[in-house]
Amino acid sequence: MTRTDWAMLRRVLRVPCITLVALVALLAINVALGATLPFRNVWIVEAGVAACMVAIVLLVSMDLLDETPLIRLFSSIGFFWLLIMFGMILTDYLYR
Amino acid sequence: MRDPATPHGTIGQPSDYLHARYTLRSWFFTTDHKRIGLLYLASITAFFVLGAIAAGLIRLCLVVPNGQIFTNDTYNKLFTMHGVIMVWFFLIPSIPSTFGNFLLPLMIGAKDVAFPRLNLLSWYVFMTGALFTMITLILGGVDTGWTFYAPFSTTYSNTYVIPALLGVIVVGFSSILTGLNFVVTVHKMRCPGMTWFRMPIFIWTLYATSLIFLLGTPVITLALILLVMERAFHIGVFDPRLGGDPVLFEHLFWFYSHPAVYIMVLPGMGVITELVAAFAQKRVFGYKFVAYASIGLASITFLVWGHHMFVNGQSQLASTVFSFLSFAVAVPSAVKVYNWTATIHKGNIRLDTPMLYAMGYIGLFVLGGLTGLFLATLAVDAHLHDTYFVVAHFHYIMVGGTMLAFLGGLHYWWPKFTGRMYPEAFGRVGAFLIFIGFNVTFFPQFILGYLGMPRRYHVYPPEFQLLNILSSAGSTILAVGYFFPMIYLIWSLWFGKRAPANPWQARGLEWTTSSPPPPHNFAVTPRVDFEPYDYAIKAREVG
Amino acid sequence: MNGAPGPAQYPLLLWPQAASHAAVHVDWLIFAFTAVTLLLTVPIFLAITYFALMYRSGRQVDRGHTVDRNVKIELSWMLIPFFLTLAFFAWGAQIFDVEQHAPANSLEIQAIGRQWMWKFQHPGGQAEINDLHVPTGQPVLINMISQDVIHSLYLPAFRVQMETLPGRYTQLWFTANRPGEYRLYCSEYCGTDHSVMDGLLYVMSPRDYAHWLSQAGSSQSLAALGKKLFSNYGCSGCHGVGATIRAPDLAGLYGRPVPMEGGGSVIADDTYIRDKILNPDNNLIAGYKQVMPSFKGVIPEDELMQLIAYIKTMESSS
Amino acid sequence: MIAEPVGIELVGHFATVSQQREAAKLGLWAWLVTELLLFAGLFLCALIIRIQHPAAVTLAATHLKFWIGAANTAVLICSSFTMSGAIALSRIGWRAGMLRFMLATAGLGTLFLGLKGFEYYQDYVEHMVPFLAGPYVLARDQATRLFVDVYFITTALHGVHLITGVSILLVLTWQASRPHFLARHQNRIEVYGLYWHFIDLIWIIVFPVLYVLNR
Repeated sequence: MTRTDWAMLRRVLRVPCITLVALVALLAINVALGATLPFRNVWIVEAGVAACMVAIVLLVSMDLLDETPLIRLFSSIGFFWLLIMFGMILTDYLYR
Repeated sequence: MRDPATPHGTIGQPSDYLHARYTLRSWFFTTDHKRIGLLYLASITAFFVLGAIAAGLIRLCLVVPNGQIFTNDTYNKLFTMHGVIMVWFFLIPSIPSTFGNFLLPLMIGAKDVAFPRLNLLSWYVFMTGALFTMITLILGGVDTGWTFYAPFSTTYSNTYVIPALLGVIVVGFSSILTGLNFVVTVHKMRCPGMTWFRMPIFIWTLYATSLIFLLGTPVITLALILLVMERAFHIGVFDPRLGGDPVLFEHLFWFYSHPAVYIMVLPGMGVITELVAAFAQKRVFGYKFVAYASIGLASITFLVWGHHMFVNGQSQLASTVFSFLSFAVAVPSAVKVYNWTATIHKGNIRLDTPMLYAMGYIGLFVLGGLTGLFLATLAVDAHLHDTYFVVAHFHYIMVGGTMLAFLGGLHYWWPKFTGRMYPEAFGRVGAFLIFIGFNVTFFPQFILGYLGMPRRYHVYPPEFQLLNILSSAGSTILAVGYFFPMIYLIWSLWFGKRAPANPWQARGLEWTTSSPPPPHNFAVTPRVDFEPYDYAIKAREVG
Repeated sequence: MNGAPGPAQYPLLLWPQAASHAAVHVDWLIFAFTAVTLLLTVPIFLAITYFALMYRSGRQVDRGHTVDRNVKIELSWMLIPFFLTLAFFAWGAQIFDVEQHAPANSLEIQAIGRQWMWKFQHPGGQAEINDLHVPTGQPVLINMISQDVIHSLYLPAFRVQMETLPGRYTQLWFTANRPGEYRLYCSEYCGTDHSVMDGLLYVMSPRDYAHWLSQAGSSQSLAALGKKLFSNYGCSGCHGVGATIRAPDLAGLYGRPVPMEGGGSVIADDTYIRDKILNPDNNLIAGYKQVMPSFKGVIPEDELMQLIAYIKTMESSS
Repeated sequence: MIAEPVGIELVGHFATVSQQREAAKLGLWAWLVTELLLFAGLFLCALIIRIQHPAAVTLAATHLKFWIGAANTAVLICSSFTMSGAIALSRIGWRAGMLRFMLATAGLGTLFLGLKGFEYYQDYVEHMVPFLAGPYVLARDQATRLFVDVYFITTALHGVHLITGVSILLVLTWQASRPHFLARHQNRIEVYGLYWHFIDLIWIIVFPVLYVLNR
């Protein structure tokens, strides 16, 4: 592996490395919060951290940032349907 | 009408997909979307016959109020089998998998669907699901109703529930694969010049149906997997003895099953739009509205499932929200019906068999749709939920709507499928018989429903007997009506008149190629620079 | 009984009998909705047949300047039917809202649905199988639960039904105003004898109802039966007066918010009390060590209802 | 490092290469939408059981093996990294490096399954498996069984997806070991990468929903 190969490898793996570090860091936060339970409604923060991790994997690892709008539509329509299902079922369960 | 590129109507020449190869391998390992369409046509017709026999026996049993003809268990198994087979093995695949598979590539000028092998896999997955259902039938049937409500299906029923559940889980994947194929084909495989607003409405409805396949089917697959887990391994999620909530299963079930109703209805609307445009020789009125209405239906239908659960302890807020949205979901259907009527206005009407089915469809579909609005009204549903009013409502939509659209489409595209014309006179007689038989069977059930006769009753109070006898009588006429097309269509395969490439002078790319079309649909990929349904100029001939 | 003839006497019944004001109200809603529906659909049927005949191919008729798009017309026949039918959504929701809130002074009858029979318990302790006697002129609240699968108590004469769920109480109320014999069904499919799980609904004048209650053979009221069970099952051992073990005082418990261990509180309604009796470990109460044994499988549903009826009567007396 | 030609072999019924590539990607995203909605039902069950039985769910969640779950999440995040690496190298034609990354991904996937199996064994030893024989440790509060059942079904369903994922990856690695693979089927690596990232995405949702939020 020549010097230029290493440079090419570093350039190509730069983004995956950054996402790895970010995801592991966020995981560490969630694990710490889960283990220590610092304050009462900590689940809200944990949910937010998990949402960030999901967003990172979607946007960076799955290259949604530089995809055609059609693919972006299809990836977001799944999550939007999730919200419809959860939201409307909660109108039943939270107001019984 | 001479078709320069291919000698039209000369059967036997290996120029068309039917006579290209005769071996079994060429049928059972085909990746030609047209042959897969015919494979589906054969399998769903077989299942339709099975479901129709179950329906006939149910109507026979209900002639007497004390239910002496079949035992209560047999009756329960009959209506469950009728439901499961008709919903998953006939209605859902009927238009998307047969006409959709055959015509989608033809209508958008493509050689084949995006993933041909996946398309064949979807048929084999369908037959595997069918195998499970046949095993259930042979072992002794299932008596939970097609809704499989917990805790009855998981704990209290002692019939073959698990094979039935596995059958429906597997056939769900067949729908998903078909939906996935159509979505990618419509996005990526359109021929040059075929923009979204130059596609026929039938393709719009198939695209909307495929969206519902993708967004709805996984949820019921999971719901039924949870039922299998709870019944087979006691891994209970809905088990009330552990504190679980059976209403949660109802939520998951109806989240798919109401959109499934639109899976059955939407393609029917597409077929009717094609028929009305072709037999009125006129552009569809308000093409854009009808197209957007199809996509609108596919999305709003996911917001209304709660109207199946008004009386099962659902919170009043949820019921009111679902009731309001159920009124909103009727709007796209209304605009379609009015636009069809406007299309017929000042058209050049030919009342052939497909047009008779189309007009029968519009009448019965409107009646079915508006009785749906009755059931969406909270106070009325408190009275009519789970009565024969509901049975009549959804049969008006399923049989009066989808079935008539399926038969109309079958007659309309029969020349394109087989290269043969069906006998016109017999066609019209069949259409009339079905229309009369259908109304005599199901209109009395509206009255029975309002009188308060609950559905799925093997034994019923004597004051309802007269209307039930009327309904059973109607079902015999309907049975004869169904029998007619089966006979003369098969007869036409050998003795029918040779069909020209465009027997109806209709527009659409499928009519520009020969009947039956060559294996790769078009000799040269067509270029579309004309609006859809441009009946203003003479039928165009493209090789 | 001198009420209207029994349902079976009608050879051809085309409209159900209405035995309560709310039922008539629903009937009016249906009539009006049918009228508007016909107003919206008959023009379609006429137009189609007329156009099909008038513009048949081969007839020489003016087919000039056909327009194939008109946004105003299309919007109008989208929104006008929507707003017209929306009125019925509002009317239906209003009637439904009334049906959801039973008046306070209603006569409370307990109902248990189990595979393939109904059991009703009147406050005075009278119990009856499949048939139900109710007085006219007074709101009647039926508090119901299922012992196994989901059933549904359906009274077509009052145009109401409500599903009975295993593990949770659901309610249904009405005010009868026409004595007579009507049908009572189970309308949610529940298995082999789903169609035999029906009975007769006897609507009687208050005088006849009182007479029926007196000779319906019951020694004690529901609450009295509950009090007896309260000691038989040993509840008084911990929750009674002078109990040695520290257990929550049940006096005045019904309807009061109970503080939970993990914070927050739960209203002590029927379902909460029943759930605490069967699964004491659910919803642990703040400030009490949980030592109560579970009575699941020990106390049947009807005795549970009697116990709860007694607990409701425990004001700060004992 | 010699970079091999990267491209795609045109299949009959497609007109252009980009049409075939985009069709494959769109097809897989449509499949991923169905997978997401399949797991959505399970997340919904977990949420509703949490709403109806908060105490029981907290009790059951604290009995889950929090640290094994955390370790598993880290393992899958690393496998997602190695998969991204494989895709990156496939784009520049370094087939040997790509093969190593793919094998690393398969290895990490198997490690995840091993840890999961160990976690199930621990659950069994601790009598946390209500539907198998033997006394159930939280038998006092029956509602805990609901959450534990949802936990087993969700993790088992995810496990099945992982097993199919690893086996497809091994087959793909075997195919990619042949010389002219990248010149004809580079798109398979891209499309498979999406599927693998999605399995990781599902676990990134499962871990907080089951292990962390309910503690």
